[in-house]
Amino acid sequence: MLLMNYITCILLIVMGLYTIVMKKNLMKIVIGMGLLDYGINLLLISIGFKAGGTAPIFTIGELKSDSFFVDPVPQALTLTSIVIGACVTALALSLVVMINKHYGTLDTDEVRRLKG
Amino acid sequence: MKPSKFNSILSTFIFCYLFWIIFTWTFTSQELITGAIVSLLVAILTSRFFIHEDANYLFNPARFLNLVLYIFIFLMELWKANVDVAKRALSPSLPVNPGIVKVPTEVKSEYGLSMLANSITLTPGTITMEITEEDNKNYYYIHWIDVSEKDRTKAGEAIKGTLENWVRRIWK
Amino acid sequence: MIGFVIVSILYIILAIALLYRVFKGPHAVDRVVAGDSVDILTVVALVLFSVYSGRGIYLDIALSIAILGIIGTLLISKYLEGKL
Amino acid sequence: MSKKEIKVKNYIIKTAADFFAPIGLILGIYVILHGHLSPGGGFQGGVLVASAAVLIYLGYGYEKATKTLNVNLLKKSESIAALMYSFFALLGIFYAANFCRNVFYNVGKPGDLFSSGTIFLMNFAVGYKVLTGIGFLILLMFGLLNNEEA
Amino acid sequence: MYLVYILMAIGLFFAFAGTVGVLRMPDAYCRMQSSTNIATLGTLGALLGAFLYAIYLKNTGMAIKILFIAVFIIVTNPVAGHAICKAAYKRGVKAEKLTCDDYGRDFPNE
Amino acid sequence: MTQHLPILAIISLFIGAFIVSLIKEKNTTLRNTVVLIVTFASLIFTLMMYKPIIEEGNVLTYWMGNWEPVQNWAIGIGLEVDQLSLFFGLFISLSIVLSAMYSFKYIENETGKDKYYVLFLMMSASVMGFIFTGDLFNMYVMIEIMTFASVALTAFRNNRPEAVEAGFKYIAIGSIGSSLILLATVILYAQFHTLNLAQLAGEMYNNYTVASIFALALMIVGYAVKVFAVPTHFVAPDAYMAAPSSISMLFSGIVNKAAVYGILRIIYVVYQSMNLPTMQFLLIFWGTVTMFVGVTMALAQHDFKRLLAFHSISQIGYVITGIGLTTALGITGGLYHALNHTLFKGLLFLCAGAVFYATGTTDLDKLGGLAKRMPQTAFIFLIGAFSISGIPPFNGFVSKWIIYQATYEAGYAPVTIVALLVSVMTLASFIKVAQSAFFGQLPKEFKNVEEVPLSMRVPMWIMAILCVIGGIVPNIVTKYLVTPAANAVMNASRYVEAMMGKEFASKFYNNLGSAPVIDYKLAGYWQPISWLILFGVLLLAFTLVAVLGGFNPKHFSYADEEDAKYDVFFSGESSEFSHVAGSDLFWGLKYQFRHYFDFMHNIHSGIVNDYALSVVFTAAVILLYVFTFVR
Repeated sequence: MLLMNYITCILLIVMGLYTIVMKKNLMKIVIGMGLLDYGINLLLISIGFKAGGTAPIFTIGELKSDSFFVDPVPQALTLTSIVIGACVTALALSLVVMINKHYGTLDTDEVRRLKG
Repeated sequence: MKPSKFNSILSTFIFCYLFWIIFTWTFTSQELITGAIVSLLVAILTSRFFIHEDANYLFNPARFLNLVLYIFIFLMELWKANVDVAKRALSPSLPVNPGIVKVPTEVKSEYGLSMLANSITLTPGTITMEITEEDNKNYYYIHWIDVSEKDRTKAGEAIKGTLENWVRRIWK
Repeated sequence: MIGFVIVSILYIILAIALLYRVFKGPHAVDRVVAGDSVDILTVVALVLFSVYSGRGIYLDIALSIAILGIIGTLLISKYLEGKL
Repeated sequence: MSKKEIKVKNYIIKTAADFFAPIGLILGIYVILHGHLSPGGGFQGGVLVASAAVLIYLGYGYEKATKTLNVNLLKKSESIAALMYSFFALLGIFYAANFCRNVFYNVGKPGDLFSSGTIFLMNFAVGYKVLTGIGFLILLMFGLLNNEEA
Repeated sequence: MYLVYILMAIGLFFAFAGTVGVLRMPDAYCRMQSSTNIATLGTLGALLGAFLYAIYLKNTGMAIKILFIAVFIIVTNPVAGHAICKAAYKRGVKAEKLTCDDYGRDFPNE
Repeated sequence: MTQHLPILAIISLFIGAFIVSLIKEKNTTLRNTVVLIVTFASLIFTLMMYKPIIEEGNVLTYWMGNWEPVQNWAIGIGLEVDQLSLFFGLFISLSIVLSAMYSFKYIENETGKDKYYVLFLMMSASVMGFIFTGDLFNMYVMIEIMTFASVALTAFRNNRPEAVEAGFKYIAIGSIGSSLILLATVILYAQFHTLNLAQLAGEMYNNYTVASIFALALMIVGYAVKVFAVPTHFVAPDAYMAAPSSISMLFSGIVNKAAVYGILRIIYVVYQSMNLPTMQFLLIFWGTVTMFVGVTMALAQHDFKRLLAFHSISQIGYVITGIGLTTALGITGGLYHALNHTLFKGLLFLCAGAVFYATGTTDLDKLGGLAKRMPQTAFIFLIGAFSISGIPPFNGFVSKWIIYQATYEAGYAPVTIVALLVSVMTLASFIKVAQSAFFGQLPKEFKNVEEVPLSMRVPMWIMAILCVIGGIVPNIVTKYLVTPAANAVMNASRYVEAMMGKEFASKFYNNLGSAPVIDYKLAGYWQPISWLILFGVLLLAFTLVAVLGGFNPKHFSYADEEDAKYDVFFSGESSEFSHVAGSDLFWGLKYQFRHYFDFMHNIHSGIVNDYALSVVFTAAVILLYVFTFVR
């Protein structure tokens, strides 16, 4: 079951890199960055998993004596990473909007005033 | 009738406080006091959106009772329509006969209009697409999966059934 | 009460079946409709699992999805309408 | 072309926005304030609250949304929230411990709302920052879109 | 106890029917009709089952929350359905063999 | 009080950022005061750490929220400042102060000044946090905030298309880099269930798995993207060129340096018993390629800031070569060059900014003769140019000399030759800049330009003086700054011991040896005093000749006046404008190597996909290399 997770992560990461490298549309590059992020986040969540563990939140009366938690650290890290990813996506999107305003296109072959 | 400021805030406050209690579901004094403060803030912020016409509509017991009854009647309708659509979806020949019909309605208030529209949308087989007003009369445009009646009034009866009367009992 | 887990897994399977429509959907509208349904099925599965494991904290998540699921759909439909 | 004048009424989305804005706010604040007791916390609750802004935008359009939510005020309060967070973190140093030290940690019994010392306050600061920040961001982006059209 | 199972079976059945409908129906509008099928009884059945079970466990907070999740789903879904349907029409999504089209007559797509 | 200093140095900048965003945009005085106070406070907090850390040799650890390690297991976030961190922290906070002072006037006419300062302080704070933290994930967070703020600052002049384009390219490439770093962090956490650098080093000591080596490769590539080592450098010139000059200075001065610090920490502390010779070869090769490609590309540029950006890449090549040597001398040279690079490259960027402020352009083809109108800027520019190209009485020479010697001693003689060649080419390209921007004929449209205001000149002068000091008294600088830092690099066990306690660190015995205090009498023929005397004698002789020979400065005047025939570089016509533009000076050289230059121009295609592909390609090559050679 967990192997499935890892395969999905690697798939997502590779898909993200592929999208960034191959797609000629700036929006799709932003989507690729998102995919890369999600792949890593999924990996981060998966490594903290323990079979049979419950959510690492202590509530009175709901826990049995034999219940144990999954590793809480990766979850906190994932949360941070998601927040950062959201910020990066927002910034990248605003830059795409500005590029569209200046250049009138989203094609990477056209957006190359800086070269050489 | 323009609702008075105090009343609208009060009713929004009670609404919000109800939800706070539902969300927390622990009855310690800390929670209750914090909830009261939070609900008051939210009520002040959103009462101008939440209240349309009448600030104390739900405190009228008859209306409240009607609302509860309406839920059961609506569930009955839902059951019938669900069975119907499930039959259509599962039958091999897909017996659909879709169309968009225009249906008049008597309901006037905003909440009432949208409540009826949502109820119509919820019953499988029909989706409200638009509410319009012509000559002070409101019309629904409804996408219907099985158009059996093309006449407006009859189609309206087929779609709305008894729901409209119930809605009119709750709202204006 | 293992029945809850089985039923929630069945719901998830239905959601995965709906993903076919999300991927294929000839138009964006189809994708959105199917995605909305996936959303709702996920909420149900989450609730059932929560009841099974006896932990109320999962319900909060289901509650948020139930309330917020609408926003995405509304935004996309507004965008499709061209009125955003 | 129709001869009669037909008025389109966007009642459905509008009433939905009216109905869900208070609920969204309450849920968001609940998640923020119970960050130490239940899943969620400042960030998630903040996002929930900010989604109420989206709802108001959806129901009423950009003009009304900016009239209700003052964009400048949001921006200012974001920095105020960040300062609040820094202040709560610096409390640790004032109480002769390290930065970010939870100084009132032994107040109340576990499970109570006010049982976690500064974590509660920090959660609140984070939630405040996130809700103002994301609300600001959302309004900014919608404003950008509206300007594009005009 | 059996009631819970029956309710869940009903929910599953309708969810299944709705899913099949979404997958099979000819055009976007009919798919929406089917998706409301999922949203109403498909969820209501299972949620009511869970609600009863939570009451059976004497876990009132949980039960109330489940009930309100059901209420929210029921209230939000038609709004989304309405919006998406309207958007589809404005977008000019082709509908298969409409019997009558009052909306198109009154609001012609330009 | 001492223990709180690192967090105060970081948090004061953050608080400053939040306060600045509260101030109205028009209220310039208050904002400038707050920025100045905050940056100075950070500098002072950093300076106060000098005595306990560098002088007494302590390592300062700080556990956030008093979450100290339990049973040798670090559960909290820790800050740790050793000599290396403080060495970086000192010059970084200094350049933050100088850049802030410079920006007051420089940014005056732009819109959105409040946002500029918020982002500026955020970037500075995140760099300080990156330097002082002792936690792997914190390093990722800080470097991501840094990238975020850098991108926003790159696109600060968002009414210019180039700035926005550069910003987008930067964020696309930068986010790939950060993702690689995060991936490596995740893999390390999955292996060892800790994020603390010191504990990681202890757990990993002689206990390498395939996954940890994989993580090492990813980590190196990720930081290489941030440091703009060669196959991943394409975005750097764009970003440096588009950003305001005060920010370009910080990019080359602190952002790059932070990434260098990251590489140092990863290689020397976390993976400290790595199979070193192979890593050594990798870094030296990489650094050499970086310096060569950077300088050759710089020769072909005709924009002031873009040229400087390529030089920045080239100088970072020196730093990477130095720190890759793993010998004490090499690390000393690398660190010293990092310090010097911050000074002289910041100085040069500030000069470019001054030129832009006065004339509104940085295109070398359009500039000329500015030395007549801006004598101080021209003088400072010459100091910077001499420093970067390694002319003796300036600091660049010293560090380059150490690197030459270290590479030669370590048996990498070809690298020494390439480094010398690169140094020569650096001088060549700066002759081009000096000739086309500051000397020659003054174009008519710049007749009325004036010297930049005082608040912009003061930071430039400070840096220029520091450049000279670093060249004249290298013994003192190395003894009191560089050698302790190099020592800290060589002795990772002290870092671990301070963080995790003696018991945990007892696994470490491999002190690589301490860095020597370099005696320049033994190390080569560098005698600062004699060079200084020579310099003074030459200056005296020149003055004598000038005075006795009837040198009349009034001969130098404008092109359209009558007696302008001496003005022109090599032609006598007074009526025409015959200035040698920047792109023409080395046309012969460029023609001979046209295939190489054509190839390089094609590679710098401006398409963001190609840049991303090069990053992925680099990652693949490094992975292959690491798995082949590092056991």
